[in-house]
Amino acid sequence: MGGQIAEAYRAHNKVSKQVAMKRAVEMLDLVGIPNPQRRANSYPHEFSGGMRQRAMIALGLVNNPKLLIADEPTTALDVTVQAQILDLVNDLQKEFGSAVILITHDLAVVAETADDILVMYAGRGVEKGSAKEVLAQPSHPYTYGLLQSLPSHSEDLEELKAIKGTPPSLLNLPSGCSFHPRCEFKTQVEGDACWTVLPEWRPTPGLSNREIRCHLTDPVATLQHDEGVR
Amino acid sequence: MSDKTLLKVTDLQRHFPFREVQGLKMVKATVKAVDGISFTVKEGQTLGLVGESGCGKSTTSRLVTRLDEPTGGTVEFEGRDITHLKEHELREIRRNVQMIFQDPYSSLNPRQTVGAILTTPLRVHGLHKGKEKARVQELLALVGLNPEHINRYPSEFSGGQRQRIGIARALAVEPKLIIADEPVSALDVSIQAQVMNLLAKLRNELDLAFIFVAHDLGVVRHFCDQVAVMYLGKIVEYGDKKKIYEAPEHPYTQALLSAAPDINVARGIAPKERIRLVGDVPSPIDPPSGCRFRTRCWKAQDICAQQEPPLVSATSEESTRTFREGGVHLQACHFPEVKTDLVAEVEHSA
Amino acid sequence: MLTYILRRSALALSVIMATLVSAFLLFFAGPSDPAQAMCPETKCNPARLEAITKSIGLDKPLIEQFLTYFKGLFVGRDFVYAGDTVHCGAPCLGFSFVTRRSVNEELFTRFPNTVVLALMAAVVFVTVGVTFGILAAVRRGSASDRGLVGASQVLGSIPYYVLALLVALYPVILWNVLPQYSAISAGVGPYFMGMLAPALILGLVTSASYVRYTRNSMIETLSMDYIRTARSKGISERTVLFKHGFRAAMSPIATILGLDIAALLTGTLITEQIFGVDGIGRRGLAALRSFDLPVIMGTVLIGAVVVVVMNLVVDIAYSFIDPRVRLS
Amino acid sequence: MPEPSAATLIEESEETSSTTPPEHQEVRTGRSPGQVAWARLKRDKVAIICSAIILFFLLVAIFAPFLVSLEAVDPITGAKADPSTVHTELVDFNGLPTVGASSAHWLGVEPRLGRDLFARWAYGARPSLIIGFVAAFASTIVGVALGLVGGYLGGATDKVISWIIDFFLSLPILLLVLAIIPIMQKRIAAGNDLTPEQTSAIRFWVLIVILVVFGWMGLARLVRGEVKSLREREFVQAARAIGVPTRSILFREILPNLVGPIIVSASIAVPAYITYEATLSYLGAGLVEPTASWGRTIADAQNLFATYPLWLWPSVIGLSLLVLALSLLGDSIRDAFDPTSRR
Repeated sequence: MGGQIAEAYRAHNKVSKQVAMKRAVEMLDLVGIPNPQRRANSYPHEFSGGMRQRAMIALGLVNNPKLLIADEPTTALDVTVQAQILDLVNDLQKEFGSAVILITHDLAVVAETADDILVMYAGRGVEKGSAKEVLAQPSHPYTYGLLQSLPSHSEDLEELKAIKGTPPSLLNLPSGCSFHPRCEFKTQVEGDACWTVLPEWRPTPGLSNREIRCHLTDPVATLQHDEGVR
Repeated sequence: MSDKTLLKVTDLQRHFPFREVQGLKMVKATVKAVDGISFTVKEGQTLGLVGESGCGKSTTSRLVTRLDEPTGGTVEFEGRDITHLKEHELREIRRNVQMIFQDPYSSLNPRQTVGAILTTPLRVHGLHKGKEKARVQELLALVGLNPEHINRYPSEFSGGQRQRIGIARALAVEPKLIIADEPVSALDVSIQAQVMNLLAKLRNELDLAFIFVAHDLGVVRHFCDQVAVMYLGKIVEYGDKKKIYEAPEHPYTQALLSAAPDINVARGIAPKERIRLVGDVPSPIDPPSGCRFRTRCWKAQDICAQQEPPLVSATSEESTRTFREGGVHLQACHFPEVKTDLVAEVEHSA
Repeated sequence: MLTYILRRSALALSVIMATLVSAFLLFFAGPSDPAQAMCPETKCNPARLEAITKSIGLDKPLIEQFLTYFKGLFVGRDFVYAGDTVHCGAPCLGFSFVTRRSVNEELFTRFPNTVVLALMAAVVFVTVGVTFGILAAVRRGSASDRGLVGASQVLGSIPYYVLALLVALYPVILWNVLPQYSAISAGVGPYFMGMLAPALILGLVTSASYVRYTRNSMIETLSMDYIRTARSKGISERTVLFKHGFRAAMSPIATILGLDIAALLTGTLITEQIFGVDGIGRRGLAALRSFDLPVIMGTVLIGAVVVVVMNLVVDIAYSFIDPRVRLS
Repeated sequence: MPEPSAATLIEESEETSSTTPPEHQEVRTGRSPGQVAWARLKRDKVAIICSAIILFFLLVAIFAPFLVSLEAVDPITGAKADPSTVHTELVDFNGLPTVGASSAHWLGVEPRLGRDLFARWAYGARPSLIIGFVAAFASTIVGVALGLVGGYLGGATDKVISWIIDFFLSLPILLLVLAIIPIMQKRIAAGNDLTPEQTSAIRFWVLIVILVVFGWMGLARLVRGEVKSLREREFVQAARAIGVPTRSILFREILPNLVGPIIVSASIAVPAYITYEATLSYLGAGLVEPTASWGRTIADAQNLFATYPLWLWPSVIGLSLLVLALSLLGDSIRDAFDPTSRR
């Protein structure tokens, strides 16, 4: 494991193998791997899932990157270990000052870790803004539906509010707005724009620092109190 | 929901023996996947089994359905001991206890049409003789699929639709108890809710009892009446959903609940105080002595290493006894944390 | 790890023992009559036949013959031949009925020729197979990739002995492009030159499967997540290909290589026969014609031991290369 | 059991399925994985050319008597050609033929015995094809049966079967087969004096049996491994949970999932057995006179390859082309079942 980290360090720093290895041990220590000196000589399969993810983070940070991309870093982990890893990413981000792109399907993880959010559907972004605001006041029907379908959100309801239908095949995207076949708000848009016109990014009416790709004139956040929606 | 006990599991064990080499010696070791757990499920009741990977919850579901043979303890279904029945003696049980699997891709035979998959249980149990096709279409409609799709292969369905087929297969024999092993964890978030709604609807309309195995605390909270929290092959806390979620007594349950990220943070609700566990779950080959959670527990003291805490009520002997007859809240910790106000409230209401 | 080795060794030993017993039963209890084969048709009479039978020990009970043979394998045994007592040390494979020499001498003097042929062929198929395999993998989908894969498929599909025969007949015998086999006693240079034709054809045909193995293994490795990780570290593509890709892609190849060398050691029979190389395969074939049972037995045993031992070595070596195997 | 109101649920289903556009649904009408592979195979040019070549040889083998009857009457012997009649009047005292390729003997006659070479070539396709297909079929059945049993039952049965596989795989098979065939033949003949035709027939069947006995291991090992992993798959667990009997699980749930590997393995086995038969015949343990066989012809003809290549080459080309076509078709079939294996 140490060798792999050292290799990444040496690719960008002209140092000897020993120096690079020392750096690797430092990094393993930094990400909270106990006994890093010995662990640096272990193979990946001898690490537990959480330790392996820590080592990957060490590998990612060894050259002090300005940007770290974490693709579903905790999906394969248990909740208690996920919490450890997310804490670690947060701490290290402060220490290194790197920007982090966190790719995840788990909205709760975003809520606890991210500053900004970009919600994607069928290959395109549909809503962006500050994470807190978007999750508190979703303005795109998809973001709204996603939040509604979480059991923790509607814990006392008999029935979850599911988004109907299934995500489309990327080979055969629906015309117009990709989300329209599943959208429950499309009746609120006049004409057939949802079926025919791909919406462009535009500022969300009534909300600052927010953009959506949707034909709705009012954001869902204000519509959701409307009795006639569902 | 009636009061009739459907399934009673007592001191269930599943040890996997294997041989291991230590130095020059060959040592016989066991993986204690499930190590003495007890619970009951009543007619129409839903029990949630929660825990992290490797805690034995999937093994438990395989033991209860008798896909695996327990190495100790008993499983009783409607008062009949089914622990060591032979395959041909299990027919009746197989009709009454069905399973829904986690992976919608590997749980359906890719070489059979949906019709064939759903006809198999009918044929095996001789149900709806001569009218199998009509019944299969009825089942498809029941789980919200187009009955015309009877001749399609599983590969032509999406993950959520496949999971519906798996549910239809379990329902085909009209069971009383369904064991659902992580039924939605392989699905997209937006599809999870659809399948959860379907399960809830079926449960209510068909008066089914469920054992619902999951690692997602939110899903369990939504769906279950009773919850059993498992750690390393043991149940560490057991009780009504409300108690487990609102007044967890076992440190592990507390840590588990607090570790789950909370979306409400985005709504300005202050984040819960975090309990951060150190390290990973220990290996079930050589679990810690005494209390198995002690290696990661902030409350651990000497007694935890020496004595294994029993699963009892933290508040009174009395409720321990009432639990055996279907009571409320048990935990296995030497130092449980009892929220007295809530206990009073519960005891008052009970 | 140690138990793993011990268990594999015990298994290997059981296979060799089973080969020994079944081969012995097959040959010595079978209906073939080596005495008859050795009795010249024109001058054969019952008395002479009986004398031959007795002299090669076929008149004794089967179990005694087996025990003698078995004892010979472990402690050696003595033979009486033409009044002299000849000692045959362990592992004694017996005494040829036909040439009246010990089987060990018959086979072990020829074994080096087989080894040289197999190793020369191995050099050919490893270099050719791995080089072209990597080339095809790196240029995946191009015309040269398709050409290489197609050529390897065609070469590997035509019956081997036909190819070998055509090479032996035309370039070697008819056109003299390549020299014929000559024994090492005729000089080291001519010996190796003579091995060239059989080693080349054997190596080239075997390389056909290596091109495809290497290509597939390499392609599979290059699509792994850790290769992506290596690329994301910013190290050069060459380092990615060779240090990370090649090394991982080679470990399955190394496994097959060990087994294939074992297979070559026992499977050069056709090559030896066609090119006249004086190896154990050719000797075994000759023994078959004269029902020279001890030599056949010896060849079968050597073949089985080579395969079993190589299997064992490969398994153990693999458990060192890939640390994950040890756990299972 | 009370039935839920299906109507409300159907409503939900309509919502669910209406999202798939209609044209998309038409493309996806029930095709099993086997049918998908077949469709792919039909588009593969190599596979079509190979099938044509194989068909050609099948026709030659089936209609060999008819093809031979097309040859003209020989002016010297005054007889029609056939594969087994010896005509010493057509060779000189050195054994070399006195007649070349002609309308009566399209490929000339055999040195020494003067038999018609075209007839021997056409009839020679028969044993190759029969042995290839019969042995492949039989060894597939043996391999699948043992692999299924070992893989599904596990435990001691599996250990024994694995050991037998290991044992057979470590034998020097070619040498052993070479030794066993004459021994088996003698045992069956049991000291009786047999005509060459009888001996030849015994050889033929002994050869097939031996090829099967030493040829089933690869597939058995493959099937065993596959069954072991399929057994743990959830759909097999589901079948068990439903109470499907073991036999049905093996034959209705597991076996259909192995059709791909089994067909691929069988299609690769056919050319392998044909090659094996030819090799054994060449080395002297295969088919014997008077059966016409390409392997034997090549062995006999190699001594006169320079002076009389017409004897050697038709069999070399026939054998190589047939085996090549069968192998490449096998590769194409494998690609059809697993398109990732080539590209």
